[in-house]
Order: sequence, then C-alpha cells, then structure tokens
Amino acid sequence: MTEFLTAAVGFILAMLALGLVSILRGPGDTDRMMAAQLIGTGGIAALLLLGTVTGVPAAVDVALTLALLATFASIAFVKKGLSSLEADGTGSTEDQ
Amino acid sequence: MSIAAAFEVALAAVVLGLGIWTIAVRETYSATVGFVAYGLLVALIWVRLDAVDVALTEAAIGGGLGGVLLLGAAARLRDAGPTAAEAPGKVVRVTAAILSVLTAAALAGAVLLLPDPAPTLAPKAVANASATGLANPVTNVLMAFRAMDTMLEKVVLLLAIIGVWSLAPDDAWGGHPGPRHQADPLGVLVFLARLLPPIGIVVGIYIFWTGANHPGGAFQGGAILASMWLLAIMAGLTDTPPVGRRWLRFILVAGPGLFLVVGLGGLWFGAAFLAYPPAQAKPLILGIEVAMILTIAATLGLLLAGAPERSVK
Amino acid sequence: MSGPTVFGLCAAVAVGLGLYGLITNPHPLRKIIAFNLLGSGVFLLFGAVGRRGAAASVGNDPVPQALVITGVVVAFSATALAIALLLRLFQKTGSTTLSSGAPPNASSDPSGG
Amino acid sequence: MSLVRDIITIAAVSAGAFFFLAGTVGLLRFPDTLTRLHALTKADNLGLGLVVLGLLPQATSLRDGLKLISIWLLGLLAGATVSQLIARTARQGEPAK
Repeated sequence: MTEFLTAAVGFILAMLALGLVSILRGPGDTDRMMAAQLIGTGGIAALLLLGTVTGVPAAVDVALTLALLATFASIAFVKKGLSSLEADGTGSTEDQ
Repeated sequence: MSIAAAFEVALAAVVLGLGIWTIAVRETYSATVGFVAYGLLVALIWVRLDAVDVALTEAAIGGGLGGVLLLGAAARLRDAGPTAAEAPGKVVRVTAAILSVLTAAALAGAVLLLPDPAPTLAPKAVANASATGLANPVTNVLMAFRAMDTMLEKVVLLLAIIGVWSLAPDDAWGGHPGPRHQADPLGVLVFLARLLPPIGIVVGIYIFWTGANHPGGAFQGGAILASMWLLAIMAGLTDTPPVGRRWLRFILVAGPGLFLVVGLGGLWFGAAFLAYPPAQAKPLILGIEVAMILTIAATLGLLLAGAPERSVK
Repeated sequence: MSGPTVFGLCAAVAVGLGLYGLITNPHPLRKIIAFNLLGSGVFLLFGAVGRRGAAASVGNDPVPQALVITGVVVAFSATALAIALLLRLFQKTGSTTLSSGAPPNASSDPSGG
Repeated sequence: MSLVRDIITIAAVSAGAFFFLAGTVGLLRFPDTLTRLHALTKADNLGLGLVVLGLLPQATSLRDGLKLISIWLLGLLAGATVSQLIARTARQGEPAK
C-alpha cells in the first residue's frame, strides 16, 4: 500500500512539474497566474498522499492552510496582473 | 534505489528547478511567480522531513504572504524599465559563480560529514513537557524554553512595521496604507471575498488552538487571518485603517507587551525573566498566544499593505 | 542515500543559487528574491539536521524547528522593510538603481559595463 | 475489511492520477489561455476530489475525514472563482473580436 501511494505521489508530482513548466513558460502573464491554482490542486493532492505515506496525520492541516493561501495568492496574481494591465491603458470590467 | 528515495530526489529536483527558474528568468514578474510556487512546494519537503510546524509556517508566511508581498512590488516596479546599465561584467559573474559553487560544495560536504549519531535535544524537550502542560514540543520550545527568542521576534515585527511606516510621504503621514481597491459589488471577486474569510477565520483559529498539542500555533494561524483580511481589502469590501489610529497601535503592541509583562512578572515573583510559575504555565502561555495571534495578524497584514499613501480625509 | 541527506544537498544547492542571484542580478527586487531563496536554503539545512536528530517519538528535533519558525518570521519582516524602501526609492526617483553616479531613467545607456 | 478499503483507495487514487495526467496533457497541448485554464481547473479539481475520496478510507478519525472533504470543497470554490477572474483578464489581454 505504501509503495503504491508513494508511486502515486511521485506521479502527481511529475504531472505538477510538467504543468508548472508549461505555465511558467507562458507565453503571457495570464498563463503564469495559474501557477498558484495548479499548486492549489496538484500540490495539495501530493501533500495529502505524502502525509498518508510518511505517517504524518497533521499534513491535512498543512493542506488546509495551503488551500487557503494558494487561493489568496491566486487572487493576488490576478489583482496585480490587472493593475499592470491598467497601467498599459486597458481597464478591467471587474474593477469598474 | 527504493521508491521512497526516488520520490525524495524527484521532489528535491522539482523544488530546485523552481529555484533555478527564479534566479535565471529575465522577467521579474515571472521570477516572482516562480518564487511563490517554490515557497508553496517547499512545504512538501518540510512535511517529508516530519517538521509539520515549519511546513505550516513556510506555506503561510514563506510562500503565501511573502510571495504576495514580492508580487505587489513586481507589479508596481513594472514600468521601472531595465537596469542594464548596472549589469555586472563577465569577471564578476564568473567570480560569483565560483564563490557560489564553493559555498554550496562546502555546505554539501558538511551535510555528508554530519556526526553519527546525530546530537539531539528532542528527548529533553519531551521530558520537560510536563512543566507547561502542552504536548507540542515545538510550541514548548517557542513559548517556554526559548521564549526570549520568540518575544524578541515579535519586537522585530514591530520594528519592521515602524520602519515601513516611517517611509510615508509627509502628506500621507498617519494615513491609509496602499491604494483603495474597488471591484464590481456583484462580481466574482467580491463573492469569493465574502465567502472565504469566514472559513479562513475558523481555520486560522483552529490552527492556532491545535498548536498546543499538535502542529500549529499563533504565527501560522495569524498568517491565515492576515491573508483573509487582505482578501477583503483587495476586493474593496473594507479599507486599510489609518495607521495613526489608537486601537490599531494598541493591537500592534498587545502581543509583545503582554509577553514582556509576563516576563517581568517571572523576574519579580519567580526565578528568572520569563519563568512561568508551573501551576499557571498553560493559562499564561495561552493568554500570551491569544494576544499574539491578534498582533501577528494585524502586523503581517499591515506589512503587506506597505507605507501609508493616502491621508485621512 | 537517506531523506535528510537528499534534502540537505538540495538546501546546499539552494544556498549557492541564492548567493549567485544575489551578487549578479542587477535588479534590487531580484536581489531580494535571491536573498529569500538563500534564506530558505539555510532553513532547509536546519530541517535536514533536525530530521537526523529525531528521537523520543518526535520526528524532527524541536529546537531547530523553533529556530526556523522564528527565522521565517524575521526574514519576512526584513523582506517587507526592504520592499517598502525600494518602492519609496522608486516613487522618489523614478528608478530602482542604487548607484548614485547613474542618472535616473538612463536605463538604455549601458555605460557602466 | 482492510482489503476492501485498500482496493477503494487504489482505484480512486489511480483514477485521480489519471485526471491529473489529463489536466497536464491539456496544459501542454492546448493552444490558448482559456482552453488551458479549462484543463487546469476542471480536470485537476476532479483529480483532487478522487484523491480525497481514495484517502477517506485511510483516515484515522471522523475529524480527519471531514477536513479532507472540506479541503476538496475549498479547492472547488477556488477553482470556480479564480478561473473566472483569470479568464476575464485573458479576454482583456487579447485584441477585441
């Protein structure tokens, strides 16, 4: 069971890494805004599996914290991205 | 190589890959996004190292709040233009590379040559847990055995906020930090900013409360509360308070102030500075932590908001 | 190779990366990021050492853990102060250069080398 | 009993891993931001939900199980709202049609 879960967390980590490569390469900033969202799903899944594998039940609390903070970071990505778009002259409907 | 070892190498490689991206990429915004991802993923390493308290802190403060702080600065400095004039020459680059490789190699050598069996203070920390009545050894070290460090750390937070505020322009002295955010009141952002903070506040208080016996504590809980406050500010639901307000300043000094009073009480009634009387150790520590979580949440939020920019109208 | 060793080596590389970025990157914000990366590497070293000191049913020596938690908070405070200084400098002069010789907004002129 | 639990875990976690694979393939192969956003927030959230479902039989207490479910609900909430915000930004970034 532990071997299976370790393999699963390794697989999800590999998917996360590939996704991060794709997102960080862009081409635009809107793609990069997804990075925190990706960690908010893939990273949390890896963390939950890792907690079960390593025998750390409190990993669930870390996942809970990570879920909240990743959402917060995503919102900040969007807001800061918007403010830089506004600097370029294009406004936003969300901010009107 | 066993499957667990392969996984550990893969995890280290992913985190280091993000580190290389952060250093090597040209654009500052991309580097910042990479650093946020790095900070959030380092929490996985900390869980693997069985240091869940640190994992919580790194995820909340190192990755989340720290990353957003850097991100805000990157967004504002966007039109600063390239600073190619200052780029160091080839000699500096090669020297820096050699220096960095030597430093990393020395540290790697030290890691490989660590003494066996490893020295540890864990048995002592566990054996003396009965002195405070708290089961989490990390909280015991932070709040009792090395309480002086924790108190001074709160003072550092306070000094940082004084430093940030002192950078305000004259006309905004004592005013609101940061811009006033506005958003469509029926939009998605406002919806999330109304829905998430109640959940976040419950989770923050839970992380704080569970810190007595399980991983968690006032910093981690305070960081979650601060992020929820900032979410409401970013959605325009509330404004940053003017930094001249008396109640705000009271909250900012409540944590370190109560800590200092308890510490002096230990000097007066007990054996030494910050010596808790054994019978009241747990209530005293809890009292300090309740004051501290408020102070930490307010301080972290205001550090992210930055220097005052708008005067009180 | 055990877990603490792998992550200890990872930490050593992170310190090296951070140091390189801190010296060579001309942009002050990038220097701050690099410094945070360096600090994170140092914290991970503490974590690896603490993991080796696991004893008495505690998975990681609590004393280095507490030191790292204090360190993370102090590093965050220092970062916040550094960024506030940088933003004020930008607000005041319109540039982020620290060298007093270079005139502001002369960014396209690679005279320094 | 423990065998049944393990089978549920293996099946659900495998299915979750498959959806993470699908999400990543989408991220790598889809041409523009909006479709990639779709791949990320839908497939990955389903993957997270299946991983949570797979870990539920391994949870040691009811409280841990409830926390696992609330993590997934938080993920869903974040995915639904953040993808809207990012998509809006992406629409403003591209030229008007």
